[in-house]
Amino acid sequence: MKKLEPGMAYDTNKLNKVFAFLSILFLMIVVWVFLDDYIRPWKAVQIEAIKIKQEQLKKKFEIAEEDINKEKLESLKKELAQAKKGLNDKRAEINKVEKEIFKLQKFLKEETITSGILNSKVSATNFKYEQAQLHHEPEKAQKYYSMLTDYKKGFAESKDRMKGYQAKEKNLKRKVNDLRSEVIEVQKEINKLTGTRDLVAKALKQTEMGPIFAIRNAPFVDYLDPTLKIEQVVIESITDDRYFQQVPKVDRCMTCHTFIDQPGFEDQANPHKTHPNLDLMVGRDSPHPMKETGCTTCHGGEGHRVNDLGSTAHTPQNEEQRKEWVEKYNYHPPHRVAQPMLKLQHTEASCVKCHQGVEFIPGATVLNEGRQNIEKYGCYGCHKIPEFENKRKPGPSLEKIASKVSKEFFKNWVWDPKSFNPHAMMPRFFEQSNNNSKEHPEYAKKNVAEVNAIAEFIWEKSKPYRPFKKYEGGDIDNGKSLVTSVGCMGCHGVQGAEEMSEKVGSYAGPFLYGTGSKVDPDWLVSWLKKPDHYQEDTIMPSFRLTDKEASDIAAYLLSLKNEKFEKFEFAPLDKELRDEILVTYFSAFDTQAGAKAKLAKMSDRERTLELGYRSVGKYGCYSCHNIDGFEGRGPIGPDLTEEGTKPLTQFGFGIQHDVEHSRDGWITAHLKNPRRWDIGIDKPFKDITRMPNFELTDREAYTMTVAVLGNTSEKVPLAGVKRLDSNEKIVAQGMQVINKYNCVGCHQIDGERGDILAMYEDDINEGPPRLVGEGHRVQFDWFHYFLDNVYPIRPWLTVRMPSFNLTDQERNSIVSMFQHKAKVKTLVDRSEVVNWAPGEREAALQMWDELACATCHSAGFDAETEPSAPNLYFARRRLRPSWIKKWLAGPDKILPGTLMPSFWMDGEPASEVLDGDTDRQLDAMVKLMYEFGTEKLPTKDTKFWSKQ
Amino acid sequence: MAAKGLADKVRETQVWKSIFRHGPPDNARNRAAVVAGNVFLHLHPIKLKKSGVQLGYTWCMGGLTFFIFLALTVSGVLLMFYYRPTAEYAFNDIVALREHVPLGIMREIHRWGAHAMVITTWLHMFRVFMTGSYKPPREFNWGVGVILLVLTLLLSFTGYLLPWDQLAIWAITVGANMAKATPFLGHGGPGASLARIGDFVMVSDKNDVRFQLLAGRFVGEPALLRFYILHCVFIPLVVGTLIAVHFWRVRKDGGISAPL
Amino acid sequence: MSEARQSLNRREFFSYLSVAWIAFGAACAGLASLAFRYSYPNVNFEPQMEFLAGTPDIYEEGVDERYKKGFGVWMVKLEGKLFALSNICTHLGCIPNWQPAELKFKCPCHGSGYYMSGVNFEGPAPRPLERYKIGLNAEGKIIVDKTKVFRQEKGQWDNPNSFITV
Amino acid sequence: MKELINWVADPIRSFPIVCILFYFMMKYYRVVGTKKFLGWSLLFTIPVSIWFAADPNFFTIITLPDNIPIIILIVLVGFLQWFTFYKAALNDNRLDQGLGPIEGLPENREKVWCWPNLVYTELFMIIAGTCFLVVWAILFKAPLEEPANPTWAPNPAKAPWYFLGLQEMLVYFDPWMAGVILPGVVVVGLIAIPYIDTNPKGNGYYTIAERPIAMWGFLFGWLVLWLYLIMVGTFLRGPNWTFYGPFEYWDFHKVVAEYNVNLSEFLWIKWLNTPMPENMFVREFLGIILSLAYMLVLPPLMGMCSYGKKMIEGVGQMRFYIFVVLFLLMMSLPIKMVLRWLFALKYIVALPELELNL
Repeated sequence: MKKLEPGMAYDTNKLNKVFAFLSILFLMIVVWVFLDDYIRPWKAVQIEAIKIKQEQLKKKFEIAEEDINKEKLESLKKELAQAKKGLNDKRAEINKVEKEIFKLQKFLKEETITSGILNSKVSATNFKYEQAQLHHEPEKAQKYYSMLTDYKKGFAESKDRMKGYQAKEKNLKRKVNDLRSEVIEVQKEINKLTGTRDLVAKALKQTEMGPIFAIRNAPFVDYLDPTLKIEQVVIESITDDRYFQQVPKVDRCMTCHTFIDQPGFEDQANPHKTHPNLDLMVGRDSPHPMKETGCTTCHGGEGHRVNDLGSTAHTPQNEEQRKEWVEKYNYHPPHRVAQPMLKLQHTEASCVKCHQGVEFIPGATVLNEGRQNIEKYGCYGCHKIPEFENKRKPGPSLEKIASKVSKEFFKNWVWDPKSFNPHAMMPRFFEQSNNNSKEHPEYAKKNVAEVNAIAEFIWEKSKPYRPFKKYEGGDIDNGKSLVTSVGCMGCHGVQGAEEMSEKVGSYAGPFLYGTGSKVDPDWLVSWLKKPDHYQEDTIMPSFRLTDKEASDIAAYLLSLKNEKFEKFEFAPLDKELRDEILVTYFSAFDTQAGAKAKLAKMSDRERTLELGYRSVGKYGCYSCHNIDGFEGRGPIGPDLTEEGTKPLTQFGFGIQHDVEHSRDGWITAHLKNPRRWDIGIDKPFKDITRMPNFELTDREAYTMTVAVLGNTSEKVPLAGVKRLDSNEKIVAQGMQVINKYNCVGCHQIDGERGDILAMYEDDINEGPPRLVGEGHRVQFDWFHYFLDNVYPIRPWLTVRMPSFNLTDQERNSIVSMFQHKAKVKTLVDRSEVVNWAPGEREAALQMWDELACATCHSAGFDAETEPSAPNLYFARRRLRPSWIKKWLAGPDKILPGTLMPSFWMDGEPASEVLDGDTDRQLDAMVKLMYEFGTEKLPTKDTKFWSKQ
Repeated sequence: MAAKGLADKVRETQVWKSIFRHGPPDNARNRAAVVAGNVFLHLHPIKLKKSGVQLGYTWCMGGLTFFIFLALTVSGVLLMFYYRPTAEYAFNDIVALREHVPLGIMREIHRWGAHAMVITTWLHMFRVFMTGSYKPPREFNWGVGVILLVLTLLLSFTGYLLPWDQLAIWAITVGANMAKATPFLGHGGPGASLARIGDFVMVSDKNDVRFQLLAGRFVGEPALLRFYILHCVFIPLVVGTLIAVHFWRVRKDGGISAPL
Repeated sequence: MSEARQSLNRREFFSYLSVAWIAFGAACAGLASLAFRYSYPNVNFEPQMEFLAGTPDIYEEGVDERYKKGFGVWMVKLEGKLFALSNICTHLGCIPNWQPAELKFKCPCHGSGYYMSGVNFEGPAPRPLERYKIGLNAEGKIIVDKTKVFRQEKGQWDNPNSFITV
Repeated sequence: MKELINWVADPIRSFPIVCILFYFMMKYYRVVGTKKFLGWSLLFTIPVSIWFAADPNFFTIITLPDNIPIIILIVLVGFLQWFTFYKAALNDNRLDQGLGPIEGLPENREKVWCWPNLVYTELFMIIAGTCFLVVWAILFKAPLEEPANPTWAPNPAKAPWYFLGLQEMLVYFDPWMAGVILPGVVVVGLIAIPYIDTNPKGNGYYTIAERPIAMWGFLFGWLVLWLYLIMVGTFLRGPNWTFYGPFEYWDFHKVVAEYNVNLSEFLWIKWLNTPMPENMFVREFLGIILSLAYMLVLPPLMGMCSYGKKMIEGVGQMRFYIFVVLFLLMMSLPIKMVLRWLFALKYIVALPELELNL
């Protein structure tokens, strides 16, 4: 061991060595810090994007290069050389003029100074003058005034001189330009020829990744002006919730999704793909531009993160994609993220965040379908769902049920609706995975007791009803043809026409299946004749059936039997079990002994009714059906208003391992079999899951999941939501009525729905009229009248417009909806006399003949032919003149496939009259239509309208 | 007599003795002990030149500056309890300080104290120059003092923004625009237009010194936060450190100056 | 002698101590530079002052008002130049109207009038309207940058960034 | 009278006056530094101040809460400056007689106990300081204006008062000079003082006679270029940074006739009567030459004159040139001011292409 200097604990050399070692380690770690900070995954993505762009531009460049007319370019270049040579001859002249311009600069500058000085003097003196005036110093004011006048004069002169110099300069410059004009012109031509290529070349140059690119993006200096950088949009009007604070949304998705808003990259793989729907989303001119709407607003996820696929909360569409991502991007599912991204197929859920108060959201097909399904299955009966509040109960009223079906039918039906009617929308409560008689025989027996008690209770409460008509038999075949032709199928599916029913897919009314085994014949006839006789608030309209028609339809419906079902015998009430269940109810707030004592005080009937009452409450029958004694009770199911943001931990997955552990996974699984969560879990009878099974298809469950996922606690501020303007509000209101009465079951309204039209694929004109711009077509007072007093307009149609039981308010809503939808709200003055121009009437009549209008519109004109077009005598009362004109000018454009010929196709005149002027011809015809209406409607006896 | 007896009794307790390890400072030994044994007083010499305690000589401006610095630290820390440096809240919090927060003059003490500190610092320097006290061996300490003076101005300047009213943002805007004109480093300064290669702008409003100061192109919320941190943490730490150096050097350079 | 000293110097230069100090200094400098870099945020939340204004060929000679609402800019094509004119009156900051019949901008507040070029000629306005920075991007689209203004009275309208030649 | 004062207060007139006053004050500091002078000037100043304050416009300006510190500063500096002269005059008179400074008297050099002498002094100052601050805080509310609004600027937009000297310089210099170079020079110059000033005399006592250059230079910078400009910037600059006299109402519309012309414009248009050359360096060659001469040629010239030679002998080349350069930089401000007022000169070198205007 070396001897140390006195006073030294360590050898200095050793200290130096340790110091050197640690310093080098330190230095290396600093380098690591630099690299760690510098290498970010999104940079690689952006470099990839630049390469893609480069490739694309290279191709574009080649195309542009090819497009250039080489010969022309050569000749132009030669011309240019020629012109430049010519310029040399003029060089002396040009130089002379340019020298003059240069000399002029001195005067210009000098004058600028002079006028500047004078201008400042004018302003300053003006202020002094005004101050003197203000302080009432007339002498001073006078002095300043004269000064001001002088300065102003000088200033004006100076300005004038300036203008003179400027004009001179302009002249001289023009001279130079004239001298050079040849060169300039040729140069312009060349530029025009090569412009596109040069521009592409410039763009191409920008994608170069040369030394400057390297410097700009080098570590440390990349703060100066980097080309690789995090891109973001900040959206003030859409916020994220951060501890009760609403903070503007920040989306940085475009950092990696580089071309998301640029067309031309549709074929690229993600993340470099263009958004697939630029016209509707993201595009600069779309209704949802990226800068205003952002990305996570719709897709969800962590928009402000950029580090990798996982932290940004990307969610794969399916298992396949998940595996792909794991392989490609080392994907790990988002962890500790409140709202992961919606799966691609669920994106439409987000529409409702901003689009509220409307029944249909244009473009959101899955969501609309899901909502339609919610409407169809009446989910809103038991659950509070936004947009479905205050809807009528989805099931029929049970207040007079005793007169409609038998008690035995009722019990069997409640037990298993689908065994009676495979199309039944009433869900199944019993024989489910948590209460079937095989695995849970005791529960099933108790269920039987409950159903018995419910029936007793309902029958006890049922009010008497006496059908006003007696069924006396009818023609079954005619009945069937009536059911399929008058329009029943707009709302009902019909047994015996299953194929057609499926095509139409209507759901507003029950599928008519086995009706004969279900209802009382007298009740049925009465119901068909006058539905509101039995139930005041029914949406079933009257088809104005004759007694014969009603009887025939009833005959057909009664012929539909479900014999197997008829034979079912429902087990009788097990009183012991009934009492046992009741004791469980009573003991909730009491001891067993107390409960039993309470029970003992009740009579047998009382006990049954008590259980019935309790069971109706337990299963929530009242949520879908009107039941006496349950008015005003709240819905039985959980509130779904914020289901889309309900924390995942609050979803009970039970021991269901095959269900995906996500919000949408749970909801879909739940919709498909709500009782699955009880499987393998020991629950007492009173606690087992009660949500019934709707036996949904995958598609239905999927679309409904989308509709439910959209209901979130995220509150988009008013500035961000789609606020309906006064027009749209009225339309939305009207659409609610339209949906309530299922008008869209028959009528296609501006391209939406019209389910029944599926039956008329062969000739769409045989189906209910499509309503396009209906508010423009008809006059609104007529419309009002018509809705209250329906009469046939198209005599050739067998399908009928029924008479609805509309309130004034509803009728108003419908009429104003159409008006506001078409943005035509004016009243047509029908008192006006048709005012013919000279010769116009004759021309109109001539066209009437030439175009043979009476062939189809024969009513009132031609007794020989059956009318195959509306009666024109109604036109004056019904149609707007401006619409008639539009219609005549191009019926095909309004109703594609209409039988009405386009006589004035593409603005061509239909005749030679009125100088062959299309516009005047159309006007004349409109006037003619209006003149028809002033005459009394001819009957078969009166003379036809004459042309005098 | 009784009172004196009581005082003596207190002095004799173990508690007192544990804190003050000497008798009353009425003799040389105790006078030395009271200064040397106290962490707060031990920066002082035990004995000093008479001129050092003469107001006519020192004006006490340095001492006052330090006192105001301490007062500002205390009042500043207290203000921080009620002040949030965000665009939403800053102004409202200032209003709260004057409207309903207890001890409604806290902000006034802080603000006027800040102005007073600028004044006392200037006057301290003025006095030091007048008595030639920067001369050897105190050259280095004068330099430290000049830096402290600049930091004092910066402290005051950074604090000026925090009320987040018109006075604040426009005063800082005027001040920060000077940074814009720094040669080669500010985008409005001489030479800035030369620092570019094609599209690559090396000195622009997005990367110059003003941007660094404001964390933005204009006085906005990031600037507020940045100024808050500078004002409350960064500059005070530097100032505190330099004050320690300054005081230490006063002692080491032979105390308050006096004729040789 | 001198050789020996040189070699000694070299050895000294490569001694552990010098290596240590150099590495230590470099590491500290590196950290300091990181601290400096730290003061420049990678994203900033300031409102966007730039906007794209189509291609130059969509403009006709004269005043175009399509970007007035939304961006506060008139696009003016005049004598072969296209420029972006601020719509803020230089008097008290009202917003003038373009009057195509009179070929002038007229401020409704106090009657200041400006030529199509933006130069004031009547009313109390003290100076011409400001012009914004304008240029073409790689795709041939116009970029207007409102952070940079050009003022005529400062002779800035000749600046090549204040107009596009068309 | 008030109009006269308004007229005089314009920096064009008040700056020379202040300079002249400064000259006489320094020259006759022994007269100034007497109690009699203090008495007479108080007798004059107090009523005049009261008369000033009686004017509503002036009163409005001085009582702005943020302007109170300047008033305090002015009063303190006024007194302390006199006090300095007083002490210096006493010392200088003694020195003339061959006696040492008062501070060097044995009774003043005596060592005293820190406790209680210094500790108590400090305690008193702390108590007094606290009282002063609290009273100030109670009497004057800290200013608070409208909430910050980046879309409209108040007019005038002023920096904090201690920077108003710099802001006032902006009238004469572009921001890179007024806001960056000159303040930088001030800081560097201040730090450099002990290394330039090698005069061993005057260390630890008040004197002017023994260190005239240091005193004249420092006090000119401190009183005239720093404090005077702050006062101008605070009290005499209103909307649009236009000059307003102390008794003038700050009328938003006030316009002052001012149109400034660059040196190059004088040269080419006025004197040579030709258009301006297109090359910017040719255009500005005179200004560039003059500026370079000012900074590069003038120092050696000064070093060659007799006074300069003497100084070089005393302090050495390096110190002399650093001093001269700093001095010239300091003097560039008054020179530019005078040029502006006399010739409406805008820039000596106008290179807006490079943002380099001087």
